[in-house]
Order: sequence, then C-alpha cells, then structure tokens
Amino acid sequence: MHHASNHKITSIEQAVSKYVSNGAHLSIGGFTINRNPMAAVHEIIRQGIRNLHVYAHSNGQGLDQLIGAGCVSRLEIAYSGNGRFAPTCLCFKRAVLERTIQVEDYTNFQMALRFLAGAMGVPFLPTYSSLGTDIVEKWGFPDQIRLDEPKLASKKLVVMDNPFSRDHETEKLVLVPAIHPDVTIIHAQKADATGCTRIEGLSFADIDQAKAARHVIVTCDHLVSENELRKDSGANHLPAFCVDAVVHIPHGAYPTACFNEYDYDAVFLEQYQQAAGNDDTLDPFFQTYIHSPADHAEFVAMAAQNRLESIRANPVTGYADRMKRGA
Amino acid sequence: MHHASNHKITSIEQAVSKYVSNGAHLSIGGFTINRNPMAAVHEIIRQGIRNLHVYAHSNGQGLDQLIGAGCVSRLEIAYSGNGRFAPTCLCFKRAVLERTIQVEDYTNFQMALRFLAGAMGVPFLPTYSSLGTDIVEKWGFPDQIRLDEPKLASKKLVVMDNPFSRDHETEKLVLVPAIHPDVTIIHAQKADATGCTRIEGLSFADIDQAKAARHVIVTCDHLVSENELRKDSGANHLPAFCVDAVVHIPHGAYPTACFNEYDYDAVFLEQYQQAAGNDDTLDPFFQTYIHSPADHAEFVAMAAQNRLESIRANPVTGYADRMKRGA
Amino acid sequence: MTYTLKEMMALAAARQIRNQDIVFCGTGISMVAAMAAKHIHAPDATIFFETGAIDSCLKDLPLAVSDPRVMHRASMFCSLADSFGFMQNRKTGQNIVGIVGAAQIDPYGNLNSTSIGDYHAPTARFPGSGGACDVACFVNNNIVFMKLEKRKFVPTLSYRTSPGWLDGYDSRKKAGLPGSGPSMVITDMGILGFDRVTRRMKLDYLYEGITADAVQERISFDIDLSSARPFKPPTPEELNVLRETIDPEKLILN
Amino acid sequence: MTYTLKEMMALAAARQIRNQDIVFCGTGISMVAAMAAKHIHAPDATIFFETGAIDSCLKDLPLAVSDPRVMHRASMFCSLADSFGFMQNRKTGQNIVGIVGAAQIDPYGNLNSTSIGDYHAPTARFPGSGGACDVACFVNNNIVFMKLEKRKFVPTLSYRTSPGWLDGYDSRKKAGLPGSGPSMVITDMGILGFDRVTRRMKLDYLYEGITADAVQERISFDIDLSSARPFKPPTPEELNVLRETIDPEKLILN
Repeated sequence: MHHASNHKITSIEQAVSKYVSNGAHLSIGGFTINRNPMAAVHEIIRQGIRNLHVYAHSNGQGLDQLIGAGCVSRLEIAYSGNGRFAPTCLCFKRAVLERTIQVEDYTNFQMALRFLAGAMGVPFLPTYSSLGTDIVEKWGFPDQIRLDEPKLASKKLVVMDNPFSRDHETEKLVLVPAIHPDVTIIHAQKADATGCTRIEGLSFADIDQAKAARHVIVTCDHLVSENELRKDSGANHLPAFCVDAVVHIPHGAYPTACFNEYDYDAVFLEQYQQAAGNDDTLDPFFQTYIHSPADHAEFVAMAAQNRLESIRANPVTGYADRMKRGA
Repeated sequence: MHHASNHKITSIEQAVSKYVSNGAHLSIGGFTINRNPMAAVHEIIRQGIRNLHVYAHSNGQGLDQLIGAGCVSRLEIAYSGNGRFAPTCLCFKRAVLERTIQVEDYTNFQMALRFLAGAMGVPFLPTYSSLGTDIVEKWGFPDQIRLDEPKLASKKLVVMDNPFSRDHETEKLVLVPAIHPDVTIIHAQKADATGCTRIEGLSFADIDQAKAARHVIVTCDHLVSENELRKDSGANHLPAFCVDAVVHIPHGAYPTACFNEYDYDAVFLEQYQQAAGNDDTLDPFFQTYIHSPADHAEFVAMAAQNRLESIRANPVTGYADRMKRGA
Repeated sequence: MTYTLKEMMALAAARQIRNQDIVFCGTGISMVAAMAAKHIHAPDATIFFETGAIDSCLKDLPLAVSDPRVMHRASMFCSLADSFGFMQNRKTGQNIVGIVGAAQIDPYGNLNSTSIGDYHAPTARFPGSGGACDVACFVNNNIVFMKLEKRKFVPTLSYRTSPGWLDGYDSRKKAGLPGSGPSMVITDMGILGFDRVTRRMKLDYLYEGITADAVQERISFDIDLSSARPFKPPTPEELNVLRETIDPEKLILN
Repeated sequence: MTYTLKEMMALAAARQIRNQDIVFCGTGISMVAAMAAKHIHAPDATIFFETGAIDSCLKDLPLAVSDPRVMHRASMFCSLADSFGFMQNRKTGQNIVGIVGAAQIDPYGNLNSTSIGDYHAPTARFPGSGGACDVACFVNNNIVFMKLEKRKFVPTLSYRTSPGWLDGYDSRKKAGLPGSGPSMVITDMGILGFDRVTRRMKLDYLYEGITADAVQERISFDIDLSSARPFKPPTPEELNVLRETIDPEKLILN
C-alpha cells in the first residue's frame, strides 16, 4: 500500500496543460462511441492546443471533435467511422479532402500491435496483415516529416522474409513500428489516488496505449480507495507506476458510453453529426457545448437535457437496455 | 449461449489417451509450485506415455515428475527450479547429467514470447533479451533433430538488426520462434461444459500456452454453469472455441497451490524432494502415489493425510495463511 | 409475403453461417445476419467482435462494434490485439466467417474502403480499413456485403485496402496471406462468387424477380453470368425473426 | 547485538531500495530484502514479481515467485509476457531494481546459472535463466546476491546465462542491451562494485570484522581492494523487522 502518492489527483485543466502541449504526440482511449475520454478532449479544445500528432485505431467521437476543432495536424489511423452515427466521420473527411491534416493509414490490428510494441519496449511487431495491399504500398507522410521528427518511426512499415521458414518459397511478414505517444489519455470507470486503474467491460487497446506512452492521464467516473481496488486484483488493468495524473470526472466519457455507468447519448451524437458537416454549424456547436460551460458537469447537464436518466446503465446489462434509439 | 456442447466433458483417462500420444509435443500450465495440472501429469505417467517433447517456462513440480517417470525425451525450458523446495529440480538435473533428455535453454520471457507468438499466429516475436549471452550462442538440439522433426522451429533463434533504427550503429534484436504444442494442459479453478475457463489469481503463461496449442485440456476444481461464468465476462480467460476437453477434478493441482482453493502441501513437496534424488526411492514413491491410487481423490487423501484442512485457502487471502511451513 | 432487398441481403448472409462457425461481425447488417442465424438455424455459432467481445449473447442490436450491447453476457472480454490474434492464429482463424463491407470492389474481390483518386489528394475519403483488411488477410471464409452500383463495382481500385484474390489465380497464396480470398459477395440483387481457377467474379445466385442482365448493368466490368441460379426467397419464419426479434426498432433494416 | 551474515546480506540489499523503486523479486533472500525495505525506509516501493503480481502487499513470506502469497492484495495481476514487458519497456524498466542470484560470476558481473563444463555433457547443471537473464538485460539497477566462494567467483564462465558488463568497457552497450550492467554484488562478507570505466569487479564495502584479504581469498581472480570501506552493521531496529515481522518462521533466514 502506498502512503504518499495522492499527488496524482489533479484537475483536467492542469493535467491537460501539463502533459498536452502544442505539437504533442497523443493517443486517446476508447473505441468509436464507447469510453472516449471526452472531458479531456473538450479541455484540449478549450485550451486551443494545436498541431497534435494523433495515433488512433478506431477512436471515433473524441478524435473527430479534436480534428473539427483544428487541434490535429497529423494522424496515424486505422478507422475513422463512428458506427451507425457516421459511416465516415465528418470532420475527418473534410480535413482529408481539404488537406488540412496529413494521414497515414494502417489496419486496426496493426495499430493495436504498434501500441503493444510500444508497451513491450520493442521497435516493431510482426503480422501477416496487409500483405498485397496499398496499406503496404502507399505511405501517407512525406519522407521529410520522418526525417524532421525523430519521434516518428523511420519507416511506415517493413516487409521481411520469415527467417524461420523451412521452404524455398519464403513467407513474408509485415513489421509495424512501435508507437510511443508523449501522452495517452484514457477514461475508466474506477481509479484510485495512486493511479491504479480498473476498466469494466471491454478495454479495447487502452492498456497498451497507456503502457506505450511517456505520460498517462486517467479520467475516472469514480475515484475509489486503494483498498477497494486491491480486493479484486484480477479486475484491475494499470498499476500506479504507469499513471501520471488521475482526474475524477463523473460522466467523463459522455456522450460516449461507459459500461455499467451510462450508455451513449444517441440524440446528442446525432446532433453532433448534424453540426459537423461544416464550420458554420460546428463552430457555434463547440461554442455552446465546449467553450461556454463552466465545467464538464455543466456540459453534461446542458447536452443531455432530460435524457440523463434514460441513458443510465441497467446494473444487470451494463447499458441502458430500455433506451429508445430509433427515430 | 451454447445448446449442444456438453460433449467436451470427459474423464482424465480419456482426455490424456486421446490427446497425449507417445512423442507428442506438450506444454503444461502453472508455475513451479502453483496450479500445475497434477492430476493430468499423474495420468500421463500412469499411461506410460514416452518421448514427450515438452515446452516449459518455469513449470516446476509437474514437469519434474514427468521427467522422473521417464516420459520426456526433449525439453525446451527457461527454469527448472522449484522455489525453496528445489534450487534445481532433482529429476531434471539427473536427466541432464545422465544425458537421458536433450535440453534447449531459453529465458522465461523468451518462452512467454514463444507461446504468445503461437497464440498470435506469427512465426516469431522480437526481444532484446539474451543479447551477448550463451542463450544466443549455445544451441541444445543437434541440427539433425530440427531437420527430422518438422514441428520444431527451424532455428533456436535469430539475431537481426533493427530495421527501424535511424542510427548507423544498428540495434540488434533476438527473434524467438513460435511454439505450437500438440496439446496444452492447464488446471483452472472454474470451467463450464463448453470449455469457457476462468483462472483466479495469476494466470502465468497459461492463456497463451492454450491459444498456441492444437488441442487444449482444461482440468478444473469446479465445473460451473455457463450462466455463472457469463455473469462476469471480464473474469474469464479462455472462450469455448479454444478448449477441446474439460475434466472436473477437485484438487486437480494438488500438491501445488490453487489460489482461493488450496495452498501447496509443503510437507508432501518435501517428501517428493526426498524421493526424487534417485530411482531407488522415486520408483516406489510413484508406485505408492501414482500407480496404486484408484483415482486423483484417493491420491489426495493418501498424500495429504490429515493436512487437507490445513492447506485449505482462507477465502480472504486466497491461501492458507495459518499453515505452518517451517521445520 | 413482401420483403425488402435489405432483408433479403441479411438473410442471404445468415444462411451462410453454420452452427460451429465463429462469426466476425462488423457494424450494421452483418450483425443482423449473425443474430438471425443464431435465432434461426445456428444457435451454437459464436459471435465475435474485433473490439474483444467473444461469444456475445446479443439481446439488443448494437449500433457499433464498441456498443456496450456487444458486451452482453459475452463468454469473455479481450483486447484488440488479442481479438485479431484469434483471427491470425490458424487454429481459430480457420473457423472464422468474416462479413465485411466496402466502398468499392474489383473483379477479384479486392476492396477499397480508404479513398478515391490520388491517395495524397483524394476526391473521396472513406473510414479506412478498421479491422476489414485484417479479417480479409486471415480468415478462410470472408463474405463481402455490397449494394450493386456501377461506381462500387469497378475494374481498378484507387486504393486496395483489403485483399481479395489479389490478381487472381494463385497470386494471393504467393503474396503470403494465410487465409482465403472472399467466398462470395452478397448484394441487393443476388450473390456473386469467384471462379475456382481464375478467381474472377461471376454470378452465382439471383434473388426472386431479378435478371442476370440487371446485375451486369450495375457492374463496371464483365462477369460470367452463365451459372446463375435462383436464390430461395425469405421464409415467413425468417422475416418474422428479423422484424420481431432482431431489429424491431428498424435501426438497421430501415 | 549479534547477527548472521545472511541477515547482513538481506539488509545490505534492503538499504539499496529507495522509496520510488520498483523491485523485481526472485525467490528467497531478495524477497526478504524487499519486504524489509518496505517496512523500514521505503514504504512506497513497489514489489514486482515476474509471475505477474504487481505491487504485492506481502503478509507472509513467499517460498517461490509463484507462491500464492505473492498475490496478496496486489494492485494487479498480469501474464508472464506482460510482466517482462514492464521491464523491457524503457519508461518502467528504468525504475526497476533487479535482485538476482547465480551459481557463478565472472570479473565483469556476467552470471552463470545454467551449467558447468561442456553444455552438451555438463558436469553440473543448475536451473537455467528463468527471468534472470531478462532482468539483467533490461533494468538499469541490477543487484547480484552471491555467497563468496572461490568456485563461484571464477575468471571464465562455462555458460554465460545473464549479461553483466560482458567484456567490460562499452561492450555491453555495443551488444545492444537496453539496461545497465550490475551495480553491485552483495556477498556474505562485503559488497563488490564495478569500475566506472573498465567495468571490472572491485571491492567497495566490507562488513564489520571482515578484511579485504579474506574477500580476495574467496575470489578466483584478482580484484582491486584499494577503495574498500566499512559497511554499517545492522541496527537493532533492522534486525527486529527481519526476525519478528518478515521471517519469524526462519524459512529463508535459517
């Protein structure tokens, strides 16, 4: 048990201002409409952070808002859809077509492996995925960016012959490079003051994203005692020594879902889609929902209106199984 | 939920006779004195299986008994100690010095990575471990064995230059080859009839050992309903489709420990050490404890004598925290 | 009994799923297909999401593969890396049926879900691979879902996101890919297959009331129509499962 | 207050552990050292086992790294692969203090825990690396525990299981190893260090009542004795923690 580690508890303002600087290499946890660290995303937007280099698998809602707010200049990504809410995320699509961001495409497994390589401390991991495709052939970043930016992998990927093959016909493998974000931000259901973190439901790639990063911010719905987490060691996902900052933010993943806590807010996600198509509608949307509220609690109250009760998770199913989602 | 999958439940006799043939490539779960699948080990010894090729990290008690009974002819291993009970396992040591088994040495991480590579379906994984050592330089198996046995990796390991290095001074990496055992046998606290498996406490490398194998036998202290395991999906470790046979054997890991169920039996483990030093004492020991008992329950009753109550796990700590372990 | 072509597509996919299959589900109609199969004829099929939910017991239709509904009474949760590991692993991968969509497909079943035009200055941008390229590389039975449209069935892709049969014949094997190319393309008018030798797309089945010529008209390259045969229309029982049990809110089958 | 050399060894190691360290524990005396450090001066140190128990709250002395006692109120459990990943990862690896033993050590702190004689026909066999080679490759502060004996401190190893400073100077860095060579060798007579340039073993500290010559007599190669200074003997408080709290059954400190 730790005795003097409560200093990791901080505010989202301070955590973002300390660890997310202009030009930082960032990854966020969650997957499309689930467990995105939305309170942190809003704070990054509020602080006007620019030129982020983002590493994403299918990070969905949070990523699209960062792009829409002009925070992102480069992106390594596998998927930018958002389930039924966006076959292709709208801000992402606009930014690519208008060439305001530079993109390098990977697959979801490759991004997961790249975070895992970072977590394991090796420069690459091998896979058979993407052989014979343009994932291998077409590289997104100009060579100059790789030369200028030592934090980037020196190559998008490398195709090698399998050195353990017994055959004359060599098997080929794709080596994908490790990622080491400057900072990874995840949202969890529970964390304690030392940084020990528990995710309920699917953890996606959050754990490897955190282990791979130089710094880790955890936002949590519940700040619990060390004692409570240690009663079930097997249910925890990150030890204290992986985490730099712990921020207690109820509904910190809203409007995305948080298993056992709240469902996604289908109505608000749809409102975002209506606004995201162009800057004339998106700027006032961000003004109303991100810049005006005093804090995340005020944002949630404003955005969810009278729906907070209807998205509350049923403790048996872990989601709001009576929530109306149709037209 | 599955409707017609109860056919995976079988007896240990049938599971071993179906999946563990002479010359099979085998791995067993557990670590030194914890959660070895001892009932299965005893059955392999009883059935007189010979010429096993065993893949081990620090498998301890179960492995040493398989060697002592003459079941093993080749071994890839990281560690053959057994905690305070054996700085070097006695049967292993004798077999190496008498050259009745052939051994190839790796590190614990390397064996863990080799199982992980098998689980992930890639031919190798990279690590910095063992650079500059005889783990790299000295290979245990003659080349002819690798040529004759297509199930073996074609090389012990390969040292490569890091293709993502930016420097003139290349970084080197050790690529360790995947393992695909014919069969992996693990012991878990809980499994259901479909093969879904839950391990409580540390899982060691059991999960990757199972995923890497062509066939998997799970022995379990408790055979529980599918419904019970699905109430806490996050606590489970193997899905049904990874498991071929489920055998319900209370105390199936005895005399090694099983978290939340029973502790190791320090007295019996010490008796084994007293017997293992030479065949004159080991043969009668195996006769008494492995060949004579009608089943595992009879073995446990005979071996533990009046200690079964004293090794019962305290539900709060998960082990027998009042068990006397000193002289 | 009347039915929509979307319903027919979902049921055409559902009928491919056998009782022992592990079904890799994407967002949308493939989930409807997998849920329908479990309710109709394959109760033991395992529904598997790349997000790490294994053997989910879907009670309510998920709107994304990360929807908390995919976690309902799963047999276990794993990480993204682990879930794709199950596909790349030959023991489990060979039993997985993939169901994927795309923006474009070529005559050999290669898929584009990335962009159109110059990759660095595209005229259209789609979400990218996600797990689609991974599943197309690894599994032995990959099913593609596409609406028949000339701009979707094209002779050459701007970007080859997911491998099909690559350039036909044994080019896929030569590239070192572990799984097989797509087994079929389920469309809103019929089902397309691939020639066993050339691996070029051909017409296998036509839905009720659709002609082979109508299919060819919606494809920008020539396909062999000679072996087309009629596909069994939905049964009332199948339609009932879709409408009453799987998607009563018409979230996907709208 | 009298004490045994085993107690002195355990406390010498305990004193190296700082409050923010992550301590990689092997079986035996290194666990006693880590537990003692947490009770005496480093309450926030994290005890870490290769078996995957992270930040254990040890209540009873484990007899193996897989002993269920290592699981007691851990902050989390991970797999073998994950636990060594924490060491290889530079962010966490650089804060890990390793404590390992071996059968033999050479002048540059390389360790043999595999075999003596021809590897294919050895005259003595030990357990092998386990996690020792891994930790010796990865961490920045590796502490070796050895009893001083001529047959253990040898000029050349039959088998180099775990890397020390390899052949001295910058040979370790050239080999591509990420962590540092051993910082010290804690023995039953004193503490040996390594020259900052040559990386050859030298005598740093002598326990109470031990002479430098007595140390040299138990080492089969010459070491520099010139900078040896006395090491502070155990305090009554330290001994009390060892005897009353950590190992009252004398399971390790016997």
